[in-house]
Amino acid sequence: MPILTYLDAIRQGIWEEMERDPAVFLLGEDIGVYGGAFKVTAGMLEKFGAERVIDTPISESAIVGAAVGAALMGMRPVAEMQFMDFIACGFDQIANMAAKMRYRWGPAVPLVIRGPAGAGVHGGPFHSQSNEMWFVHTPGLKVTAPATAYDAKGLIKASIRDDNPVIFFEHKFLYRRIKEEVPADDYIVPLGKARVAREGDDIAVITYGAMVWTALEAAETLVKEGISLEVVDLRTLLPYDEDTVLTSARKCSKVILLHEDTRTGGMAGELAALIAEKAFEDLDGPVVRITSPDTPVPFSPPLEEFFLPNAKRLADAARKLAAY
Amino acid sequence: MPILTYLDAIRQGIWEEMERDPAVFLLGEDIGVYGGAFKVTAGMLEKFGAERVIDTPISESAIVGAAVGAALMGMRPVAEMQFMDFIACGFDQIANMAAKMRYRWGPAVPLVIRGPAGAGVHGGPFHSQSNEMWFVHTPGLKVTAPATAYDAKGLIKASIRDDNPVIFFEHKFLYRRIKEEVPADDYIVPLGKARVAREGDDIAVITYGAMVWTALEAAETLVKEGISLEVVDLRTLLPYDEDTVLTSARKCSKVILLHEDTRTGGMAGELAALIAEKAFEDLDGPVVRITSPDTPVPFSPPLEEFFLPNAKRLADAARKLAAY
Amino acid sequence: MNPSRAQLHELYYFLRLNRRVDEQLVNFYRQGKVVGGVYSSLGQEAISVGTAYALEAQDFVAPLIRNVGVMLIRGFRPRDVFLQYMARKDGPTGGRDANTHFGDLARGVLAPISMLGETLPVCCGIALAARMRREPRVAVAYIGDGGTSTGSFHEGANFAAVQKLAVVIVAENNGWAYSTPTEKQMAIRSLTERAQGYGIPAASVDGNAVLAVHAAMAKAAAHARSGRGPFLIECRTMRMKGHAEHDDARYVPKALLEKWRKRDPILLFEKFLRAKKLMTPKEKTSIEERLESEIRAEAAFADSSPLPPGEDAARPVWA
Amino acid sequence: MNPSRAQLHELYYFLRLNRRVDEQLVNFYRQGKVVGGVYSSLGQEAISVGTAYALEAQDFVAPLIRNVGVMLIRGFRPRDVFLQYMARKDGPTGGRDANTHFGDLARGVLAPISMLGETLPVCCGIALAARMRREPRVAVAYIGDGGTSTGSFHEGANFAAVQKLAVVIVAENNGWAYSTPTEKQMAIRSLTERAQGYGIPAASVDGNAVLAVHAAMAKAAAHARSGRGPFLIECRTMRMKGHAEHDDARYVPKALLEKWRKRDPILLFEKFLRAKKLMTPKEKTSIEERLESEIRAEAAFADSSPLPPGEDAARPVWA
Ligand SMILES: Cc1ncc(C[n+]2csc(CCOP(=O)(O)OP(=O)(O)O)c2C)c(N)n1
Ligand SMILES: Cc1ncc(C[n+]2csc(CCOP(=O)(O)OP(=O)(O)O)c2C)c(N)n1
Ligand SMILES: [Mg+2]
Ligand SMILES: [Mg+2]
Repeated sequence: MPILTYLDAIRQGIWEEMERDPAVFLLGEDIGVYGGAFKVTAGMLEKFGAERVIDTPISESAIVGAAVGAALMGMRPVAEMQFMDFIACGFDQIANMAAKMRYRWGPAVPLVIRGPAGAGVHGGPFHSQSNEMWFVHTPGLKVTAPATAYDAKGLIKASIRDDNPVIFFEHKFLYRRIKEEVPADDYIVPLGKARVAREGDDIAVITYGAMVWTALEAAETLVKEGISLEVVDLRTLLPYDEDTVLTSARKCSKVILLHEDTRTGGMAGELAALIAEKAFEDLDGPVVRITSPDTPVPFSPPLEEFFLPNAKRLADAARKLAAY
Repeated sequence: MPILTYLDAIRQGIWEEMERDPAVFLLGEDIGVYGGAFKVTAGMLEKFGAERVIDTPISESAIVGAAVGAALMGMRPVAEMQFMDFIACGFDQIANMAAKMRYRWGPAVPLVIRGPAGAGVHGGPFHSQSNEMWFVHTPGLKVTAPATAYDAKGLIKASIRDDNPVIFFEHKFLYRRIKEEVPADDYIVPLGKARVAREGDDIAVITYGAMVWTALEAAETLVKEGISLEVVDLRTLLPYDEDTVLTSARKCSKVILLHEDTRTGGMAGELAALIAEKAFEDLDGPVVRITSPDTPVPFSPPLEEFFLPNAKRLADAARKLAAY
Repeated sequence: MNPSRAQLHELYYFLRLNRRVDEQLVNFYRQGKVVGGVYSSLGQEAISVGTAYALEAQDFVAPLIRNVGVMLIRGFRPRDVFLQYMARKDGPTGGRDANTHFGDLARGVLAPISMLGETLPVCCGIALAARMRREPRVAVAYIGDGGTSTGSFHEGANFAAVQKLAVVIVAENNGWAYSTPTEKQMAIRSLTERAQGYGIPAASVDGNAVLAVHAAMAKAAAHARSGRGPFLIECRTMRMKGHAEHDDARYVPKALLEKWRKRDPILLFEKFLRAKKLMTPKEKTSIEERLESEIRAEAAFADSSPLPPGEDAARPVWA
Repeated sequence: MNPSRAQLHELYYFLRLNRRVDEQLVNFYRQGKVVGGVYSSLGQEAISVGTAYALEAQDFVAPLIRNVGVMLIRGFRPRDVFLQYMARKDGPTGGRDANTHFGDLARGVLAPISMLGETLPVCCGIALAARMRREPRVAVAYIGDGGTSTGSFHEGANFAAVQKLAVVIVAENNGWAYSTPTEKQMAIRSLTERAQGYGIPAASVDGNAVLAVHAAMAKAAAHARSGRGPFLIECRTMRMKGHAEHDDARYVPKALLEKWRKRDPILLFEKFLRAKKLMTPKEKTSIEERLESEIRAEAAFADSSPLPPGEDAARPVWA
C-alpha cells in the first residue's frame, strides 16, 4: 500500500470524490491557483477546472451560505476555511441556516466545511484553535476530527457523501507528521464510529485528533510500568459513539478524558456526563480530565508547550489513577 | 420593598448604573425611541439622551465591535441583542476580539452583551435559543443567567461594573412572570457565586435560568413524598461556582443536572465532569442529566412543551434516582 | 413583454389575495388563534406580486416575512400561511417553525430564517449550482432596508458580483426597520447606491406600482439569466402598519402614513385598470367573489387543523 | 500644511526604518529565528508612514500585519517588532501573540486580530467614546483590498457613516489578497466605489507617493475631526513579495512586479527630495548611519531576549 501523509490522504479522498461525483465541488480562499494555504487542494484547479474549484473573496459567511445554496440544489460542496479559526466569521450561516434546515422544513444539506485546526505549530491565538465544541453543541451538524491518515481519507469521503452539514476538523500538526499506509482505492470510514486505537485493561483514555498520538505515546511508556491503557479514538464527535466509549469505560473501570481543546465546556465534560450516568456502577475511580487550560492558545513555543496536554502529563495522571 | 418583575429589575439595574456612572451607555437595535423589543430600555432615551442610548443599524458585529472599542477607552457599554439568537451574527467579534484581548495584550474590556434568551413563549427556532454554551466554552468571557428578579438586578449591576466582557442571558419566559420584592437601592450580586435556592438532603438539582423554577416546583411535589431536593441556582455559568456545586453534590450524594439548553455539549456535561472528578467518592448513584433534546426549539406550543424539560420529568427522574 | 389582459387580472387577483390573507391573519390574531405576531405586508403587496409574477417556474425565491405574496404566486395556498401562523399540524413545517418560515425546493422557495441577510449568500449558491448545471435559473433574494446593514448581505452581494451570478436582489425600502428609520440605518439616499459599491447594476422603482415592479423584475431577471451577473431593484414603499401587530408604530409620523395611504398599491392598480378599461366591474366582482370564497374555505380548513402532537417535536435533525 | 524640511527628513527616516525592519526580519527568518512567517510591507511603506505621520498623539490607529511603519511612528521600537516575530519574553505580548499582533492604549494602537475586517467596528467604538467625551480623536482603521470583502468591514463602514464618526479607513489596494487578485475579490475598479455604497466620501491616491498619502490623510483626518463623519482613502500600491516569506508568489505576473519596482516608494521619495534639493547627500548618509546603528542595536537587543518560560502561559484571561 502506498505511504501517504495525513494531508495527502485528505487530498486523495477529495480528489476521488471529485472524480466519482460531478456534484462535488470546492470553494474557499486561495484554494485554486494557490492550491490552498496548506496545499490540500493542490492540482485540483488544473484537474477539475475553475467551475469546480472556486477561489472566493474573504467572506466566510458567503462561502458557507453559497455552500448551503448549492447543497440544496443537489450539489455536494466542500468549503475550505483557510484556518478553522475563521469559521467564527461564518458562524451564523452554520448554526442558524445550515444546521436547522432539515429539522425545520425538510431539505437535506449535504455539505462539508473543512480546514486546519489545532495547535502545536506555533500559530498563535488565531491559527491554533480547537473550536469543535461550538459545533458539537449545535444540533443538526455532524463533526469529525480524524487522527490518522487512513481515517482522514475515509472520513472525508464519508463526509462528502453524507447528506448533512459536516464540519471536518483537520489537525494541522498531523498534516505532514503522520505518514501511513493508505489504500489507494475507494473506502470510507463511517461517521459516528469510534475506534479502539490500542487495547488495554486498566484505564480507558478517550480522546480524538492529535491527542490520540499523545495517548498512544503515554500508553507505550506506561505498559513498561505495568499499567495498561486502552486508547479510544472518537473520530467523530457528533454524533459520537456512545457504545464504544461505554464499553471501554466499563471494561477498564477507570477513565481519563483527554483533549487539546480548553477545559470548561469541552468534549471531556460531555463524555464524563455519559459515563457518570450510564457506567456509574462500573467505575472504580474518579473520571479524570486532561485538557488545555482555559486561555487562548499562546504563540511562543514554550508557552504553547505549557498550554498543550502531553504524554507526560497524561502518564502522571494515569499513574495516580491506577493507584487509586 | 417594592415588587418588581424580572424585567423591571434588569431595567432598574441598568438605570441605576447609568445614573451612577457616566461611562455607562447603551447601544442596540430599537432600544432608544422604541425602548427595546421587550421594553427593557424604555424611557432611557428620554432620561439619558441619544448619545448614551444609541439606536444602531442591524449590524450585530458592529454593535459588539463598537462596544469593544468604547470599552477600551474606558466606557462601559451595554449592548443589546434584540434576541440572544442574533448573537451568532456578532460571534467572531465576541469570540476572537473581545474574549482574547486581555490575555493577548492586556487591556480590560468592560462591556456587557445582554438580551432575551430561552424558550417557553412559542418564539420558534430563532427566538428561543439557549446559546450560552458557545460562550461558556470561550475563555475570556463571563457568562451569567439570572433566575430571580433580585439576582437579575444584582447581576446586571455587577456585570456592568465588571472589567470583562460579560454575556448576560435574560430569560424571556421570566420577564413578566417573575414578580418579587427587589430592593430599590444599590446592591450587587457578585459574579461567580451560586445560590442554594432550596435546601434539601436527598438529591442535589443543579440548574440555572428558568429551570430553577421548574426545579423548585418539582421539589415542592416531591417533599410530600418524602424526597428532599436541594436546588442550586448557578447564576453565573462562567466562571461557575465549583464550591457550591461540590458541596451540594457531596451533601446529597446524588445529583441531577438540569437545563433548558440542548443536551450534547451542554452545561450539564461540564458539571458532571467536575462532580465525577472531585466528588466521586461521595456519589451514591449515577449523575443524571435532564435537558432538552438535541434539536432546534420547535415553535408550536405542544412541540415546545414536549421539547422543554418540566417538573414532571424532573420529578420522575428524581424518584428513580432516590430509589437507586 | 407587457402583461396580457388575463395576466393583469391575475396580478390583480394576487394583490387582493395577498391583502386578504393578511386581513384574515389579523382576524385570527384578534381571535387569539395566531401563535406569536403577525407581520403585515399591507401596502407592500405590489413588490411581492410584481416581482414573483415576472419569474419562471425554474427560478428560485428567498422571500422574507412580508413576502406572503411571493409564497402565493409560487404555489403555496393561503391555508399554508394560516396554518404556519397558527402553529398547526398540517402546516408546511408541521408547527416546527413559524409564519413565513417555510419553503419547498420543488416550488423554488427557500425558507427564510430570522437572521436577516443570510439568504443572499444562499441564493448565490443556488445560482452557482444552476450555472454548473447549465440551468437557466435565477435566484431572487428579498431584503429590507434594514437587512442591508448586515455583514451577510454584503458578503453575498459582493460574491454574486464577483462571480457574475444570476442573482436578483429585491430591496424593499419601506422606510423603517422595526422602529428605526432608514436614515438611521444608512447614510445613503437610495439602495441603488449600495449596489454601486459592489459594481451591481441597479434600478429604483415605485414599489407601489405593480406594473413598474413587474417590468423592472422582468428586465433584471433577463439580465441575470443572460449571464451578465446580478441586478438590484430598489422598491420604494412604506410599511403601513407597525413592525408586527403588537406594535402601534407611534414613532411613525401620521402625515407620512397619510401620504402613502393615497398611494395604496391596490388602489393605484385599480385606477390604472379602470382608466385603461382593462377590467370591467363584472370582472372585478367575479375576482372578488372568487377571493372571498377561497379565503373562507382556506381559513376554515386551516382552523380545523389540530395542533401537532408533542411527539412530532422528535423529528430527526439529520437527513 | 506642507511638511517642513525636518519633517521630510523624518518621513524619509521612517520609510527607510520600515524597510530596514522588514529586511532584518527576513534575516532573522533565514537564520531560523522567526517563529512562523514574515509578512512584508515591501513597497507599501509609504502608506503606513504617510498616514501615521499625519496623525496627532491622541488619535488611534488599528494597523494590520503590513503596517509596521505605523507601529514605529506610534512609538514602538524595532525591537518590539523583532521580539514579537521571534516570540521572545521581552516582546510587547511576552510571546503570547505573534508578529504585529500587539498594541498599547497609551500609544493609541489597537492590536490587530487575524480575522480581517473586525478592527473597523472597534474603531467605531473608539470614535464613539471620543465623541461622548468631547475628545478630538480620530480612529484610523487599515484594511486590505481583500479585507473589504468581510461582513464586519461592511457593518463597521456603515455604522461609521450613519453615526458620522471620526473614523478614517485606509484601504490598501495592493492588487492581491494572498493569491487572489483584486478582480476576484470585487467587481469594482476602485475602493472609493465601496465607500460610495456607504455615503462615505473617499479619495484614491498613489500609495507609493508618501507625500500624496500624507496630504490625503491630513485632509481625511481634518474632515473626520471636524465632525463631518468618516472618510476613506484608497492607496493604490503593489505587494512586492509573496503573501508571506514562504510564498514565492509565482501567480503574480513578473511584468507587474517590474512595473512597480520602478515605482518603489523610497526611490520615488529620494528622487523628489533630490530634485527639490531638500536633502543633501550628507544628510542622507547621516540618516542611513543612524538607521544602521539603530537596527543593529535593536536587533541585538531582541536577539538576546530569551524565550518566555512556559509558566508565562498561565496569565489570567480576566482583568
Ligand atoms: C441579524 C438580525 N438582527 C436582528 C433582527 C431582529 N429584527 C427582525 S425584523 C427587524 C427589522 C427589519 O427591518 P427591514 O430589514 O427594513 O425589514 P422590514 O421589517 O421593514 O420589512 C429586526 C431588527 C433580525 N431579524 N436579524
Ligand atoms: C476573516 C478572515 N478570513 C481569512 C483570513 C486569512 N487571510 C489572512 S491574510 C489574507 C489575505 C489578505 O488580503 P488583503 O486584505 O488584501 O491584505 P494584504 O495581505 O494584501 O495586505 C487572508 C485570506 C483572514 N485573515 N481573515
Ligand atoms: Mg424596512
Ligand atoms: Mg491586498
